[in-house]
Amino acid sequence: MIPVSHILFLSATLFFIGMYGFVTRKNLITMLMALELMLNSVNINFVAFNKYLYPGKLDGIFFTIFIIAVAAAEAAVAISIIINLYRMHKTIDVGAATELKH
Amino acid sequence: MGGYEHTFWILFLPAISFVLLGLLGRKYFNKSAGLIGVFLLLLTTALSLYNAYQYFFVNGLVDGVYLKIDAFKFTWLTFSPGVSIDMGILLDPISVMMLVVVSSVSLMVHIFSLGYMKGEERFATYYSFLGLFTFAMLGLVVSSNLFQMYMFWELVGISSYLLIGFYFQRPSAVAASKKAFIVTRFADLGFLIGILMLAFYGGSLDFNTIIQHLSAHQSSEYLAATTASFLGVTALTWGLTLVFMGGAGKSAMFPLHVWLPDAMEGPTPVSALIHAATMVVAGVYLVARLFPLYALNGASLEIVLNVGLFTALFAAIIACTQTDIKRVLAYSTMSQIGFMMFALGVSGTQGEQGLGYTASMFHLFTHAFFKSLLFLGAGAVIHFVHSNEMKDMGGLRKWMPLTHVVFLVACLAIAGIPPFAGFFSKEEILLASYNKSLWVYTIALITSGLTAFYMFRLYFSIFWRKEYNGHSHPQEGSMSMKIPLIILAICSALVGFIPFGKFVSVDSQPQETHFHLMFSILPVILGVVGILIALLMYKKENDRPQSMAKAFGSFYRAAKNKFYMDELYLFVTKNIIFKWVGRPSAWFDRKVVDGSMNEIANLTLETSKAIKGMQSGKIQRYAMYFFGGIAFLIILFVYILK
Amino acid sequence: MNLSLLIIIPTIFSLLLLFVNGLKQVRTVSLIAAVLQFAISIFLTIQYFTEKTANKAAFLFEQNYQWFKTPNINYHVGVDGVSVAMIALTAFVILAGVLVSWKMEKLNKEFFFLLLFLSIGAYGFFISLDLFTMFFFLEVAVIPKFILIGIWGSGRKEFSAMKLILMLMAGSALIFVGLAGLYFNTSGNGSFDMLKIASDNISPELQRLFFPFVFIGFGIFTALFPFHTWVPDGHSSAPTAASMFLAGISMKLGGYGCLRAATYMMPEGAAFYSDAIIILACIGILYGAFATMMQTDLKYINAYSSVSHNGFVLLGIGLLTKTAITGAVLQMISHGLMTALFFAVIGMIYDRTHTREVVKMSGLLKITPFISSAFVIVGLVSLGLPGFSGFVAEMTVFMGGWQKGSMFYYVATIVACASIVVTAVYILRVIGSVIMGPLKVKGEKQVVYADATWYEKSSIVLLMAGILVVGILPFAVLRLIS
Amino acid sequence: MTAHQIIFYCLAALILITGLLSVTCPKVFRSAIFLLFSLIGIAGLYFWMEAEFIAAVQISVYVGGIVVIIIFSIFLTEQAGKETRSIHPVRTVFAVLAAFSGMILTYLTVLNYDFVESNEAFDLNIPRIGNAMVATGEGGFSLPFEVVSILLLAAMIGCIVVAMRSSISKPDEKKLTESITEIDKA
Repeated sequence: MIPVSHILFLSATLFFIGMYGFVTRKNLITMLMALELMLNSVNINFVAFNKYLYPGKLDGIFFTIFIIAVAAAEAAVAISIIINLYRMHKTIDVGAATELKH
Repeated sequence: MGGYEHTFWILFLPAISFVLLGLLGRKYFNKSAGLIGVFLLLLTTALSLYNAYQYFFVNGLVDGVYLKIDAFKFTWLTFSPGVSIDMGILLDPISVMMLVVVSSVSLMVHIFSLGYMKGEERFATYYSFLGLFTFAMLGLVVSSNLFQMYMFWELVGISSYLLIGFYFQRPSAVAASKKAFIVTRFADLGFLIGILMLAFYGGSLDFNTIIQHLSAHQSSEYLAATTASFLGVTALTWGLTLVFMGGAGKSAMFPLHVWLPDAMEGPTPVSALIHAATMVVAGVYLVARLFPLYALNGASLEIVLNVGLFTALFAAIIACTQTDIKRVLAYSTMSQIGFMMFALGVSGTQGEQGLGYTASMFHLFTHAFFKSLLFLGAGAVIHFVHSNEMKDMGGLRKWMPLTHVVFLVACLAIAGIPPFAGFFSKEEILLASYNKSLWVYTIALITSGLTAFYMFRLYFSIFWRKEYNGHSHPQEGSMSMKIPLIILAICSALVGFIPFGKFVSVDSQPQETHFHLMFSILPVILGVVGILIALLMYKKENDRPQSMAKAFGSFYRAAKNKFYMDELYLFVTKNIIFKWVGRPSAWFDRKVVDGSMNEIANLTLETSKAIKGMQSGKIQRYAMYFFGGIAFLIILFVYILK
Repeated sequence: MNLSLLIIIPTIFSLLLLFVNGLKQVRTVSLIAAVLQFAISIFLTIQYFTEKTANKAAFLFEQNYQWFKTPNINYHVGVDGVSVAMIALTAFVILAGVLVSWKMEKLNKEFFFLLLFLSIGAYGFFISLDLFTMFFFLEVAVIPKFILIGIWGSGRKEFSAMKLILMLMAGSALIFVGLAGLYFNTSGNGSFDMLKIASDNISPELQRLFFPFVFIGFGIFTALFPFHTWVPDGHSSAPTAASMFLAGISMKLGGYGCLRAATYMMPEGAAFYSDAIIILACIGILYGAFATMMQTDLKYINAYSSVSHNGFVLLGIGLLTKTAITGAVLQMISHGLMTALFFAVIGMIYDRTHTREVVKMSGLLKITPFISSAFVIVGLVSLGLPGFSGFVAEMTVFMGGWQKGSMFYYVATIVACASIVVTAVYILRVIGSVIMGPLKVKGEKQVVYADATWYEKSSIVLLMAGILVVGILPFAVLRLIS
Repeated sequence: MTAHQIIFYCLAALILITGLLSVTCPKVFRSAIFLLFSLIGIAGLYFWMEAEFIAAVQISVYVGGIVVIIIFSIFLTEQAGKETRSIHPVRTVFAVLAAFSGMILTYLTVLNYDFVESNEAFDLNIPRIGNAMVATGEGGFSLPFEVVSILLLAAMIGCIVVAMRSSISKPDEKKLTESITEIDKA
């Protein structure tokens, strides 16, 4: 029997791998991928909690489903922005995307 | 107490003169302003005289004393139950006497100014200021309330300020007016605090009530005032001394005298009225008014005595060395007020012992006449010579015979030569001081001799010494200038014969003034000697004065420079107050207080700039902040606040 | 007497101003508004006297309408003697301010609009019995000042406007914290009603906690040391009428607030902090006076002297005796009139000489006797000459201070007394160099040698009349405010 | 060690290794492929946890949808063969440190917390999910469902708008940016 904490370790590690990627990558697409990893690690947590701690309920499952839906939408929007950015600056380097500053 | 309704008008008429001429005079009757002023003052003087007649002769003595009468009184401002400023008119022998003195001298000055100030652009303004002064001074003398006196005291001060600075385009006049007001204001600070103390312990501001409360040895107020002490001195002594400080400022007692000589920058008739006859004796009057308290409190009376005595001698010495005739007169005034002051200092409260009090008031009375005469005479001289300096004068007796005669009368009066007025009053003072102690008497005698010397030095320098060879042609003034001189000369010669003790005495009971023939010989001889020395030195041009000055050496130089009092004051104000208090506080305000406020603002700005730097637009940096924040929250909530 | 008239009339006229054009029409409308306010305030005073004899309530002419139900905020107005006096003061200053600005060239419509707007705030503040309403009107009276200084000012006007508004806003913030504290600690559901809060007897600990907020907040308005630094900058940059308002009324908002919102509602808090207030007030008095001595700009001189004079207000409030508080109120009235007059005269002098530097001009009495005489007289008022309002007020404070009867209060009173000498020094220095002496105006070419015009004269006479009434008939004023 | 456990650790190793490779691999396309494997591994984990429905969603949405979009975008932005710019080594070190310290913090937190595992059976059948999804009462998720659908709609519209506007307003924006920078400098 695997204790729930092991699954949590797994998800935490995955989360920080994602975080590392998010922080170190310069390319917007790879940053997006790191983000996906982080979202997935959260999903693992939700499912694990639901299964091991509150098997009678469905909250964790639903969170997972919604997160997946939102992630899909987010990925779509992000990709459209990235492509847009690419059209404007001919690059998708994160350093170029500083319009937010203004 | 009926029959005194007219006293209200004594005060009110000069006030009308002030308001009327001040508001409308300049525009509508600049030329006739003088006549209006004179007319109103004439009425005032007549009323004062009538009032004196009414008080002393018609109502007269009741059970052997002159009563204190509240002719008029209403509550002006209530501070707390019992303590209120009342506006009132208090009639007692000294106030009735002062009413006469002030209004008649003021009238003389009003008349004299008709000629003296003729053609002046601000003629009406001048008369309105005179009206203000007269009103304030009359209000001061009839005050029934300590605070009322303080108010009129201030008003007198401000009218003096305005009149000294009347020639406002002369920087020296402006400086003098400023100095006069600030020095007396500083003294008034003491007066004010003294009033607060007396009011607190006396439980009232009314003169009679305060005196009643604080002079009864058994009363709770007296006990409270004498048991409370600060620096080992009782509260009562503190209060009285502080009040005396106010009086000393106004009366130009050492060391608060520095303003008086400079005040001579004002028009000469003003000097005659304010800085010789009336305002400067207000300090004496104040002490006389509170005399029962001073007499009971030995320490403060001692201060009055010593300050008065020292000033009398000090000023007389300086007067011998000055060359500006108005300054000589100013120092002589200081010296004479010193006489009055120490006469109060040697007085007791009852009967014969109260001789000093009577003598002081008597001297105040006679001095008002001969000193204003001296000033007006000097004014007449200055008016035609256009200079204040002795060296520009000399030999004027041929040109101005009338002025010469009246000046001589006044000089004899102040020198104490019988039968002129000064003789009688000075005799009484000397007698009173002889009764007190020998050294007081000695100093008083020396001062008296010096007085004769410097007055005749002045007299000979102006009227004899040499033939007049100035550019202008001195001549006698118009009638308006002659009449006051004549009237005052007659008064100076004759008022000494008034049996003053019958009217004014410390316990309001008439007293016989005993005349000691033997006793009066010594002072008269001294006076004559003084005159003779002056005669030798100044009648003809010679080099005796120079050799005399050389003989005294540095002492002469010090006296000539007024013992460097002005320099001392200048040092204190300029170098200490301005440099070490004023400038640092201005600096402190701009740099430290305001600076810290600005720093707070700057800090906000800087912080916002720093935070703005965080808003870099770099997503990854935001992510780091985000994770850092979460880590912080986790640590905070899971580990620290568990 | 409907107190709301005091708010309604300026509101109507300020709206009316928006529909008229040209300087002539604008100033006529403003003058009518100011005169109407003046008439109302006089009428109110008379009404108050008659009503007071019949009605013994603490506040007269009360009106109470609900404003916001849930947080229990009411439009609750009413007056006692102090507020009546303050309202009269406001009417005086506004009328004089309109007269002084008679020739306002730049954006006159907006200028007069803001001036009337300020008066709404001031009246509203003085009649409010609900703390929230009071706070609301306080802000109404603050914000136009920023614009007035920023647009019509002189010198470093943006800086000064910013500084003034930031400091006053900081004060407001403190006040609001205090008021909220009171609000949540009243019995029942929380109330901003002053009468209720005052009768609720909030516990001493809470009073001690909230008193400093309210007091320092209002203290900033009334130049409490060390929060007075907005005064010199703000005053010196403001246009004449705004300076008059700022010093004449705005600083009184603070004094009134200290009295009404802080001391009246938290007596125990006031007693606890009394010594601290006295010390700060004394520092302000003496130190303001010394700082004034070194100033060379006329407006700075008056601004610093305002710091010094307002110290008397705070001292009176801090002493907490009846006499002293009466003195504080008298000083508020006196200083309001005096300083408004002072600024008006300084403005007139500036209009002629185009300089405010003391050293650059002298001997003005020669060319402008009326204005110069007014300057001398207002100087004398400032140094506390008997017969004028300043004397009455200061003496009442001194007397109140001395009657507390212990060494600490003696020293405080003596320190305060000492300021009258320093005041004399700086006032006479200014008079001596500006008004007296040989005539000269240095470095300015377009000097206009003309004496006062009718509108200047009337504003001077108006304020002077107020000063004299307080100075000569203090017993009448005392009957009103005691 | 049971097979159950062994499978878990294998899956964990797969997920972590491919995940790590995906964030470190310099070539963009390759890291997308590693991401794909990682996501598949996570789907496997869901199977392992008997959450078959989630696993299916994971595969269809992530593996079939998102990763495909990502790969498309890589092609569209001509990044396929490119290597990403390497970042400053100091920042890498800091990022590693930050990640490790975060991990340690999380581990400690997890270790210190006593999870009370329930013994109930975990029954996740699809009809149950479907019913809960549209139910409005207790335990129903119809409101979040609606919210998510609106979000998706908004996201789609947003995508279209963003993609459309760029080509039209490009010059204007540049101008705007310039003027803003000028103002800032001033």
